[in-house]
Amino acid sequence: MVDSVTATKGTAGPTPATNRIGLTLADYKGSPSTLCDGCGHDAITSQIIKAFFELGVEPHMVAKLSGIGCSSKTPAYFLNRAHGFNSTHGRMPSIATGVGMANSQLIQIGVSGDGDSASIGMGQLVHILRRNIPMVYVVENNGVYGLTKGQFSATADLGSKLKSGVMNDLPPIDLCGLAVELGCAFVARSFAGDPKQLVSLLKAAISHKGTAFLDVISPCVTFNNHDGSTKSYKYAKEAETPLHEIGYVPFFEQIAVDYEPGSVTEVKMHDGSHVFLKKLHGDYDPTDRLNAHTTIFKANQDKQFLTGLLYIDEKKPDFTSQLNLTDQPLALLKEDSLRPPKEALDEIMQSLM
Amino acid sequence: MVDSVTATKGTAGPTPATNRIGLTLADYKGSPSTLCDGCGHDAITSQIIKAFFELGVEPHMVAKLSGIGCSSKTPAYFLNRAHGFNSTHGRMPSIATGVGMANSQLIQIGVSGDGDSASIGMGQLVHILRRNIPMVYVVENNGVYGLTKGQFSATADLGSKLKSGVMNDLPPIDLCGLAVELGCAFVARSFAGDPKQLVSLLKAAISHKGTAFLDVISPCVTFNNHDGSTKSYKYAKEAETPLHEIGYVPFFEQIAVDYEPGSVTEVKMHDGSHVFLKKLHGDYDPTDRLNAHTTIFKANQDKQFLTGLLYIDEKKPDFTSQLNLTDQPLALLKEDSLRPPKEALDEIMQSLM
Amino acid sequence: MKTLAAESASKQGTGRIVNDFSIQVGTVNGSGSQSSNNVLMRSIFQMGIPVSGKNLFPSNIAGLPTWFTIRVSKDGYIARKREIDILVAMNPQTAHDDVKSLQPGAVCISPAEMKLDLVRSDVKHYQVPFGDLAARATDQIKLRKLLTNMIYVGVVGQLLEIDQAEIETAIRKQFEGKVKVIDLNLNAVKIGRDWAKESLKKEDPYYVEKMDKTAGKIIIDGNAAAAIGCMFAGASVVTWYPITPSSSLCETLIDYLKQYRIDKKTGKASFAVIQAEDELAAVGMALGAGWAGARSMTSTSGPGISLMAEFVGYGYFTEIPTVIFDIQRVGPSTGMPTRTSQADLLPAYFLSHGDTKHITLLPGSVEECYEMAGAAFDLADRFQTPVFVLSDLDLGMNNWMADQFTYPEKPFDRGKVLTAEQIEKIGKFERYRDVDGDGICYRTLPGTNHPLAAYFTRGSGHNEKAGYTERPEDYLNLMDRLNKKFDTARSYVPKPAVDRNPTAKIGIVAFGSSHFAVEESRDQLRDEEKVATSYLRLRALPFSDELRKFVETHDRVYVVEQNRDAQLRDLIRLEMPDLAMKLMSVKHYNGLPIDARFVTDAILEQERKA
Amino acid sequence: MKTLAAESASKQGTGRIVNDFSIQVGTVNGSGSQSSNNVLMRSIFQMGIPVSGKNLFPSNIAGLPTWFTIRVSKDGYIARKREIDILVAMNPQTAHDDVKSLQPGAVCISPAEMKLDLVRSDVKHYQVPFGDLAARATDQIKLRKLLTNMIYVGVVGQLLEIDQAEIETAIRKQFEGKVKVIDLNLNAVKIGRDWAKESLKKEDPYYVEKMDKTAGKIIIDGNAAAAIGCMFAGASVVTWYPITPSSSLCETLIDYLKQYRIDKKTGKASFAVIQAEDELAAVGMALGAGWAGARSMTSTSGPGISLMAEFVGYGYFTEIPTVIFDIQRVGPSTGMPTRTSQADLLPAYFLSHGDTKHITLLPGSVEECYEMAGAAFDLADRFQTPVFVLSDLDLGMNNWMADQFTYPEKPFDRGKVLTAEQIEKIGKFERYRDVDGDGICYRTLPGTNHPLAAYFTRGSGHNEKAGYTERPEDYLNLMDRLNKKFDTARSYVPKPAVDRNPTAKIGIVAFGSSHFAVEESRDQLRDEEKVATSYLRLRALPFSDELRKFVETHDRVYVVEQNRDAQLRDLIRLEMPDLAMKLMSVKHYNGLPIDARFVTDAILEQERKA
Ligand SMILES: Cc1ncc(C[n+]2csc(CCOP(=O)(O)OP(=O)(O)O)c2C)c(N)n1
Ligand SMILES: Cc1ncc(C[n+]2csc(CCOP(=O)(O)OP(=O)(O)O)c2C)c(N)n1
Ligand code: SF4
Ligand code: SF4
Ligand SMILES: [Mg+2]
Ligand SMILES: [Mg+2]
Repeated sequence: MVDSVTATKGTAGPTPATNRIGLTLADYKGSPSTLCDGCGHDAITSQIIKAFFELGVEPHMVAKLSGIGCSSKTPAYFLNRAHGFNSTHGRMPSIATGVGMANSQLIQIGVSGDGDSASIGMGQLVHILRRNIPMVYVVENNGVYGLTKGQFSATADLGSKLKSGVMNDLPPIDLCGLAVELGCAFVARSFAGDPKQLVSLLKAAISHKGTAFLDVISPCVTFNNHDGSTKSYKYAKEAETPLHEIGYVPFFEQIAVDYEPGSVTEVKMHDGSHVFLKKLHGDYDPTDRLNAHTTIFKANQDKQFLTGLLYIDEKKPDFTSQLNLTDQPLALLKEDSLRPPKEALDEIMQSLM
Repeated sequence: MVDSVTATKGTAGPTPATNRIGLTLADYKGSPSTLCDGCGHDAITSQIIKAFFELGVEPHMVAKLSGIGCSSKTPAYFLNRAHGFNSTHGRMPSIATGVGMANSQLIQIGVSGDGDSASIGMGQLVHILRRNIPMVYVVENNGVYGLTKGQFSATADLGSKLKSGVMNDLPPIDLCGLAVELGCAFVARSFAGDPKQLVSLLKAAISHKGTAFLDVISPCVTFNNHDGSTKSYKYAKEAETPLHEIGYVPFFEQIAVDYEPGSVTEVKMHDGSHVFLKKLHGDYDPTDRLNAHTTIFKANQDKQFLTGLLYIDEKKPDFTSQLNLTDQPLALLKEDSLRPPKEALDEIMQSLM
Repeated sequence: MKTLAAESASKQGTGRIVNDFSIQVGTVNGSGSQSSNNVLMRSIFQMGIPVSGKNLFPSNIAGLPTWFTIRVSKDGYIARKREIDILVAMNPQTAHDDVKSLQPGAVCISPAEMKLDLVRSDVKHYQVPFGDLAARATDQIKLRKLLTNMIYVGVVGQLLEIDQAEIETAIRKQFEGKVKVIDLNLNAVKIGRDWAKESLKKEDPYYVEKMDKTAGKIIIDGNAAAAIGCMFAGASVVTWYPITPSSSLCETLIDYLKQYRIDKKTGKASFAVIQAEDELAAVGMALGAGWAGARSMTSTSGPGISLMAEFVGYGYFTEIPTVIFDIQRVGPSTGMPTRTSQADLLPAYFLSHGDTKHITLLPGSVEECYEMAGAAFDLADRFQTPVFVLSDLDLGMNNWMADQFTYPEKPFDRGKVLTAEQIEKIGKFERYRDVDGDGICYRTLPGTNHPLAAYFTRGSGHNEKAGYTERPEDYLNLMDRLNKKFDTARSYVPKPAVDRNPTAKIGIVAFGSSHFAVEESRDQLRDEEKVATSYLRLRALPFSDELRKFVETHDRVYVVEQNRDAQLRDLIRLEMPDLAMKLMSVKHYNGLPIDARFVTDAILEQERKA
Repeated sequence: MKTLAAESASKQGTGRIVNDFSIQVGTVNGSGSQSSNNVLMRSIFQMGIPVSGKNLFPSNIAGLPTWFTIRVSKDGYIARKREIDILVAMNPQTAHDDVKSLQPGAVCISPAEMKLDLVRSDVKHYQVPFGDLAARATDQIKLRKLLTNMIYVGVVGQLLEIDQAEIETAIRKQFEGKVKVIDLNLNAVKIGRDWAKESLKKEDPYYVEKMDKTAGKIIIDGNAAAAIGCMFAGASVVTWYPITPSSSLCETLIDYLKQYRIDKKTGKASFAVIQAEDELAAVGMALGAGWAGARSMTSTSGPGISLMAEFVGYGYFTEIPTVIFDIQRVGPSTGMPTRTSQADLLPAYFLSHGDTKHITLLPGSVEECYEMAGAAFDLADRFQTPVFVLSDLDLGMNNWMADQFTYPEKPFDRGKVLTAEQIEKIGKFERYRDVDGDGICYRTLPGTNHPLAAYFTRGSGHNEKAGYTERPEDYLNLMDRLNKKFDTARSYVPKPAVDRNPTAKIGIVAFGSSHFAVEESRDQLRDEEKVATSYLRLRALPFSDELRKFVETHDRVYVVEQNRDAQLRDLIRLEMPDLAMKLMSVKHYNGLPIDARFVTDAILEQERKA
């Protein structure tokens, strides 16, 4: 357990009632979920709440976004104190891009579905990954369109079956493979049924500056949790192969690590937090992009469900920084910064005479 | 020269005046080009004409498609005897999919640009590659939007410059890398300035059953052919590193190959044609998908402009075959096949009473 | 959700009310009550009594309130009725609101433990120990919820005197072939019925009695009807992207195609279905297929229509046939995906930038969903243009009683397509030349083996030879011809259905799912208020002559529609500006299906002012 | 392309025609003639004579015919004039057609080797040995083509008697600072001028003479004007996707922003510009930014508008401010990307499925492109909704003479945005509650540090608290409030510009780039036919009261517009059905800018019938 990394300084154990900014877990909750009992999406929601709580993020500084789908409803179920934006189907990335430009101080978390991101939203997904807009991008991946009653999505595995017996005969899009291909600098895969790993990955993602992409297998209990599905709880639980155990120490806690040399990889995040990856099955260097790609490819070939932090590059410049914007968010600038003086207009007029 | 592979039986040498179905090169031409003098796209057009002519394809059995852009105008400049479809910006793949379903006997060739395919068309590109709709898909890649006067496209290299001096600070999308990632079963890269390689690749692509994807660097002489551009004739000529020399022997010609054992890889195409790849710099197995990906990745890292047949899998099932359609194209079916008999309606009515 | 069971009937407890009431079952979605409600509805239907069923469901998958309403109407009215006479209140979340919104004297059947009698004492309560009864029906805890639904079927059956044999038939039909399931359910119904017989004293006026008004009739929803229509119209390339309330059209179509359009011997399919990655792709595929000669179609709802805007304009301008179903739901934007609306009329008709307009069919019944599907393919081929079929959630997803569909007699109209032989004979071919003077040109299909057959399709300016052009006169020529073609279409599209009352001073115009409410409202106006009305039901755009005549011959014409902005009224005003002031508006746009009382009240109110 | 130089003036060779003619230069695009044409136009402008320039270019990059027309008008008319008086026929591809379409007596300047005198003898030919002269101007073969263009400037300058000093000033301005280039060009002009002086005998009536009508005026295109307006309106997030004829708006804006909105000391930018991957993304980014509180905008043309349909409906329904420029080109579909049109009026106004409508501004001059850009941001913020600004290719990309723009006096209107402090004081916040009774609610920006500040934005049904709802009454409440808000907007949007002639029986209504042709046509009607007219230029939708009054007080009102389907006429008819029959239509829709003669003829023809 990498948790022991932080345990030595006593921050693990039962979660304290208030976090570093004095808020309780309840302050990070949302409205009651209206999803089906047992839906994987609700499990992810819980970990999102926990991650923000434990990091002590100011909830009002978060913007939570989504597209359309059961998964995309979930921002209503966490962080009621954050502004929310449930956009149109597949178009969350463009909204996030605009929000990020207008107010780069906001922490953006977007939740999408496999239909929302891999079908209708593919174009925008590719381009937000390319631009590296700062945000946490979670795909709650169940291989089906939950909200429209269980049609296959583009991440459904070849040969997997609907309840009706209909078989999927198109190959799946591996969203993590795609993200690595597009140079996304934070790519992780996890499982709604693995809360410990998920919450650590979420915290790391929140600490990352740039697009942090998480593909989380999130079973749809109503339409895709039967035998023959490769996105069921049962299948995922049995097949899950974590690359490493993940520990996360936020910047505001002191690190006191206790591990055998060579058994743990350490990644320093932008905000000063640390991610510790305890090796499980041999070496895995998550900063090696080609290796990340090869690993994903081989896991798919072997029908292995590999989870963990697949790729990270803390040096890749994010879009907002590249623009060199004013320190104050553009959204809050007033006339004095936004309207050039009369002399400017005079100068322009002169040039047109 | 792999051309020597076929030369032994005397089909090389000066192109004969008529092809196997008795048509002349002129029968494969289109209307005069209205592109800028020297535009790479025109060079590609010539090779498309040549490839169809030399293969002796019935021109009326071809459907030529495109999106919007200078590149997308080119279908008007070849194969005047084929039906053409200049669609909307970025949406050629969906049109091709519909055409392919309606008439699977047509040979479809689509020409697109990097703006058309990598920006607005990204979603449809990804999904046609995933579905493996039979067609030749050529991207005439110049790193800019030619028709709208030279803005950067999503394939422009990091750090490349516009004439105005504006620098591109976003990483490029490597369309071949993407195609391999998505499981496309025919992925090639070429250069408008390398007609020999291009025409062989085009012929192989026409022989392929499924989506054959060709990313062809095609300099825009007006907006992206200056120093500092990585898509100029000069840059591409200097940087081009062919993986192999390519020879193509169509199914209707006898193969008489004459090469040192081990120096040539042979690929048998669906229609019985053969592709010969003469090794240039060590081994390259184009049927190894992971290796294809690794090779592309490394070439990009080394700023190498690698051309050739990067990946091929002649076994991957194409979408149309999977549907098990009637032998006669759907488009030509008549009422007797399309309208079930009265008994069918009676049966349905009975079930609703 | 207090409006849902709102405005209960103020029926008095005197005398029997036979075959004329509505039952509303309030449950939780995903709880499996659909089968029970279906059985209830069908049992009454089998007794020869006209019924209709409306499902009011939320936009999620499980756990939220749902209401199913069965209207029983000896007079054959099948529109929504606002008043609920019999409430089966199974959902604790909404039971209080549901019962509160009943009118005094209504009936409420509910689980005993809910103690709804404490909420209101002026309705007739039948309180049922559902838990105990379900425990009797099965040992398996999991099944109890499901069987509880069948228990209320038994209770209602007993109270209304529904034939037990009909309930049995309906159950057998519902669970076709699954013997164990049938037995379990039959048993549950019996437990409910027996308990009711012993324990309840009938103290309400509602009864069913056998009639003979449903012989030979079917019950079907509009989407299934349209699917059948498409299959028999020879749809061969079907593209779609899931969206409520349109998905079931393509899903039902797929089922039927698999059954009837795969060659039994060769296993080969005379159709291709593609689940597209989105609506832009879906309509692109449909256009590609239409261009290549297939009978192509796609189906969607509001958001999909918006996404198709660019491509539909392309289809108009380049003249490519395809059929687009829009099963309307409440907009703007995502709106209320599980509520009904007619607010896409204007957006669909004018879809796309520039000067565009589209042939639009407006089915007003499940029969017409079937028939107009066929007509749409013929019109698309004849006019070489995208054709819209505008249905809606109420028509598309609710259960309607209807006459059996008749087998199409007319052969397909594939329009003006030239073969190689014909070109050879004529000696020339120009794609966009108006040879016949009707604005419709000849086309060829790719693959036509003639040197003159090919042409180039482009969304940019094109001349009669399909060549690229920026010449002003070529553009004028093209645009004016497209207008002429559109005018030609006026006499080809389905004509309005007109019921003229020679004594009537006022007319009503409506379309689509408003039809049944209007019919019923006309009876109300006549019977209750002695107001005679004529009625024109519009069945397509562009308009044909009948409409003008209708407006001309009445003092005031009420245009009844289900949108906020009076879209049809406005389109008619544009068509006949000289008569604009005769056109009044009745608009129902709260997402519920329109009902007769609303129409009647709205007309009377305006008549009083007139 | 025979219509282009069509209908040449039938000017007679008697007497001098001073400062009242048009020059058309026919060249090949990509040949660099733009600088020369600009120099020609500016030289005349500098002489104090009103000019305007129109570029008729093909939808490709190089090698196709292009025409540049300079209208010289002492009376200050700046609309297109159909008649070409002086043709400079440099393009062998079109020269024959160009010269054929001149009227007898017109002037034709052309390369000697073209032998255009053989084509027509009834026009005055000046044949110039351009090749020889160019060889004199430079040794470098490559440069000769370019300098040829300056040679015709010299020839025209000599013939028309343009001040050589003004030409020199114009050249210095054109090639700002590039000394060698300036010298080369000056020399070429001189070569042309000298040759003409020696070799040509002036035999035509056209002359320029100094005036004082351009002092303090500027020449600018509408896109640049709008860009300046956006910058001074504080645009802070600009998203775009290249498309003709809209691209230059954002491209010019980027240049200005870099110059004036980057802090000289810190190097920090008060703006973000994103070239989006397409228009769906562009408008999504703009909405995201508007929601977060930035002044956001995007610019596009027809196809982009269609692609934005879904998101614009979202913006209407969820009430998010953003500004969308539509620089209209000819549709439907790709249409003619380099030709002008006003056919997106109705599509933009009603954009998206369901009941939607949008505030739409209609600039009618470059000044208004500037001013309305500012107004659009204020209106978007005030009404929390996407606001369209509809310009077109003629207005946006052609050269217009105009008064200098005035610095905005009014502070920004950022609308109803609550801060944390204000919420604290009020003690509550409900996003969609109509507190003030004007239909406009208060909003908060993400990041507002107050526990009550956050709300949830959704395109699905929402109640006053922004909570999810499917309740019929919540939906009605929302839709009716949106309507009320739209009504409120009537008195906020720019009012129509009215020029009422008390003696006039007929009125003219127009918008956008039709304005200058209408003004000139009114003079023609008055001077040539003694027909008095009033004129209302519409500047925005929704309509305000003035329009009704205008229609009421005239017998007939001609709605002049540049589309096929009489879109504005129809919108007005819907607004005032009682006056519908007064509204007549004048439609110009061949892709060329509308001209006065067309308007005059069309009105007279209908007046004769009236
Ligand atoms: C433009 C558009 N098309 C279609 C729909 C219908 N729709 C709603 S959710 C959904 C799919 C959602 O699938 P996914 O993103 O995987 O989410 P899940 O429900 O599985 O969590 C679709 C197609 C829509 N809302 N908008
Ligand atoms: C919906 C839409 N948006 C924008 C445009 C304008 N447009 C025309 S071509 C083009 C880019 C073409 O770039 P590319 O595909 O690379 O082709 P190239 O001209 O470089 O060959 C754009 C943006 C359009 N036609 N349609
Ligand atoms: S349908 Fe599936 S994805 Fe949707 S809420 Fe239910 S379980 Fe979750
Ligand atoms: S602009 Fe560039 S891409 Fe377009 S035709 Fe000219 S050279 Fe080719
Ligand atoms: Mg899903
Ligand atoms: Mg390009």
